[in-house]
Amino acid sequence: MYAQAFFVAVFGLAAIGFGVVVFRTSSMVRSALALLFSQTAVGCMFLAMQTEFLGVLQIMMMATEMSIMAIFMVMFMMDPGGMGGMDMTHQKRFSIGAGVVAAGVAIVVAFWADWGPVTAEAPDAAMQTRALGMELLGRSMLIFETAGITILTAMIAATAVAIPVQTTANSADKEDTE
Amino acid sequence: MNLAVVLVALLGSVWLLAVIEGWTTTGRLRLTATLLSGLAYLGRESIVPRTPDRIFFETAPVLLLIVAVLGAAVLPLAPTLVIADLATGALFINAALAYVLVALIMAGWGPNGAYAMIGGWRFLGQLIAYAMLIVMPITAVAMRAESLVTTVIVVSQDGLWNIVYQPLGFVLFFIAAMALAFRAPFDLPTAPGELGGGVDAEYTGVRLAVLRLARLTLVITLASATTVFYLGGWHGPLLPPWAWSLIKTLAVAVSMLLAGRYLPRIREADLMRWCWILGIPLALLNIIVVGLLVLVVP
Amino acid sequence: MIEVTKDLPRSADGLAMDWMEVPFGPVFPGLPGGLKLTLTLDGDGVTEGQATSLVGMINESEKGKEIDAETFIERLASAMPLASVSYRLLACLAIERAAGLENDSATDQARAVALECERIASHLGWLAQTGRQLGFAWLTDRAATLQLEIRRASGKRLLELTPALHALAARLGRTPLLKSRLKGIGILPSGTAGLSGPVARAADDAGDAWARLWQRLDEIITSLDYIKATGEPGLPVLRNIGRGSGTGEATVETPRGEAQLSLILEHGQVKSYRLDTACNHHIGLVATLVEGRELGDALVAVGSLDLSPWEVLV
Amino acid sequence: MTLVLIVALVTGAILCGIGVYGALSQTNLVMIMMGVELILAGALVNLVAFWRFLHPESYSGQMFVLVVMTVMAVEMAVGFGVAIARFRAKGSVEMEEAGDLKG
Repeated sequence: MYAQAFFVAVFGLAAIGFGVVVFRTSSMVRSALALLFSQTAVGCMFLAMQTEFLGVLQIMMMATEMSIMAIFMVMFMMDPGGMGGMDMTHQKRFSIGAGVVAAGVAIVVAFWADWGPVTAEAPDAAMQTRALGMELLGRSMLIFETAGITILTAMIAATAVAIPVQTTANSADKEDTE
Repeated sequence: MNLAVVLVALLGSVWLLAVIEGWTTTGRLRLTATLLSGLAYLGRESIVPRTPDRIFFETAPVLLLIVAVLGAAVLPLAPTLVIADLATGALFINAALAYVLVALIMAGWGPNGAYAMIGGWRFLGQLIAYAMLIVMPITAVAMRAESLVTTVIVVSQDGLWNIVYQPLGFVLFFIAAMALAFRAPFDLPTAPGELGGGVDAEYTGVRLAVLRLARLTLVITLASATTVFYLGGWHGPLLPPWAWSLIKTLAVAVSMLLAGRYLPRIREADLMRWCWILGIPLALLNIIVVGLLVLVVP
Repeated sequence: MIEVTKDLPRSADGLAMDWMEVPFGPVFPGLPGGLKLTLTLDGDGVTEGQATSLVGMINESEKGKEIDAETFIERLASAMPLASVSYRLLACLAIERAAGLENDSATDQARAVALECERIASHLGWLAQTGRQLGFAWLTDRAATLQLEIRRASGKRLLELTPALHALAARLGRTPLLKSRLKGIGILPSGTAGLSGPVARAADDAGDAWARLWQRLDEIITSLDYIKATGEPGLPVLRNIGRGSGTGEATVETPRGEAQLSLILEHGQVKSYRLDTACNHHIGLVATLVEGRELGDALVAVGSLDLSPWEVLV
Repeated sequence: MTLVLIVALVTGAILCGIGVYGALSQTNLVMIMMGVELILAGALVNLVAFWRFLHPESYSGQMFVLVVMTVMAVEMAVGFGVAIARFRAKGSVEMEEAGDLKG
């Protein structure tokens, strides 16, 4: 139990540390990759909490997601390398206050709430994977399908928003180049 | 114990692969030349480019090496000879290999050079092309084994290897694995003729040695994955199981190596187009066919 | 941030991004040595670019400095290391005409065979370079080996190499990915002036890199047939011109296109000369070929022109 | 065992706090998305901890984690779509310069 608490705490600290780096560094690529490693540490926390499938999934998904984040950061920032060290924050005091309040309230709740009996034994990993599969394609199938459709819709919508507006002028231009 | 054996096997395979690579390019079979030139890297001057992102520049080669070794950790050489027999092994190897992209972006951004940076971002485009073709064939393999455990996947191929059971999946996975290992003809991020080395361009000395070692290890890891998922892993007559695993892995690695010699580098636009228009529908078809087979054939 | 981006040029996709000016060459694995290509890159795309030669030859002789005819030939040949036989021949012809010598069919024939030999070797060299650019290791090895053999070969040995050259061409026709890599790349706008050599002959076909590749392979075969029908090659040597004077002009179809030389000869000394080469015109095409292309395609397009930076005049 | 649960919950709370700070203080759209990702990461930690220590028999908990991961992906996709559209139109994704979006 103490071993588990130790590992959860270590990965938790890593997640928090990288999370702080995200908003402390002025280099955008560093910021995106710090977020990636923060998410990876969260994935490792899942592993430490014996939730193997979700942990591995988190680690896998975030690698691609945050790398894509990195390229957008480079595209849309004035100073992606952080060489100029410019300040890109606003309403700082209010934000710090809001952050501290959010974290504080959650921590207070975590300590004060009565969580009831805590289970010591987790089902083993192979069992979990199997049971999650059964859940996905059984009781929660509708939710799972909905999530899939949602992500498809979001992809299509995002692409539609992102591609340039086709006016007659630039569509003629495009045919020209092809 | 397993850890040591697997690492030694990995290093040995890397060395053999390097020797064979030298053999195909120079036409001479020299067993020690690879070791010597590897050692020579250690003695060479390590040049650091002007104003690099030092953290990325230093970590990228090491991260690539770690990722390749982690991927190999879930691949069995023999029924019990595996570093970590995870319950989610087939997913874990995807997770580990996803960080190849992270390492290359770091290696591309770190040195603060144009060739390297274009190479790094190019690999992001390449990932968008190949990623689905890694995951979806593995899904079909797991469907047949009814498990994500790599040893169970090998056991499920007893009698009929997956290369026969789902040849389409094998072809897609093999091509995607070459793209993931950025071997020719998919060497867009390094592309000697276009980017003068790309992500390799700014690395010298010890760092280049680590980077080269990592690239070869990555090829071995992917060849080993191909063996485990499609070529029946350790199955084979007469020889001990581990020997079969090694032989198959090396054969796959060498065929990846040779394929690149006889092909020109693919255009990035073509890679993207073919992977999405042809590759993904084929991978879906593969999943459907395997699903039908699993349900129909007892 | 609006202040930062409002003056930036827009890319083809309508996003204002930072552009980079990146040098390729003079020593770059995918391009002939001595050629410097400066590309303005927008990510992986080229927005504009131009090529310059760092090793080009000076076109006109220094005033009042006369050069011995033999020395002139040696100089011109060594100034063009990628096509030395062609330029040696060019210089010989021009000087002989200036001295008023008649054509001699035996020498002419040997010279023509030598020229065709060099054409084969030069095209093979281009193939090796293209292989290096495309990461096509087999082509690089094969073409480079054949090129070395042909440069050393006698007429008889050349005929022995014929099947190997045919096999090379057949092999390239069967290589997957090669067509998709070259087809439609580097198309010259119709009516481009100043084309000559394989580039001009391929322009009648499709005018892309793929057509140029096949044009050069066809020329290799045609040259082989010519050599088979004609005989032994002989390195062009200047015939005895005595201390003749006059003006002479000669044109030779070098592997890269037409080269023209006019000179004034005075008492066996070259007083002044004027040279014009194909590459000198072709290098100007680079800007139109690379604009708006992906980086890889732009480099293939430049490579398909077979520029020799030595033959560019400065 | 409550100790591990508390450690995980505190970590989740702090991650959420950092995320709130980031989402409110940053001026760039992409950075704000990073803040939101951190908030969701905090939520994920809590969800997994609740499933593991309170109701390991009910896999709806794990299902919920998958849904939150989907939400993260959707948020990324839509966020970047909006960012590209805005950058194309205005040349900026800075919030300070987006006064025209105020109602």
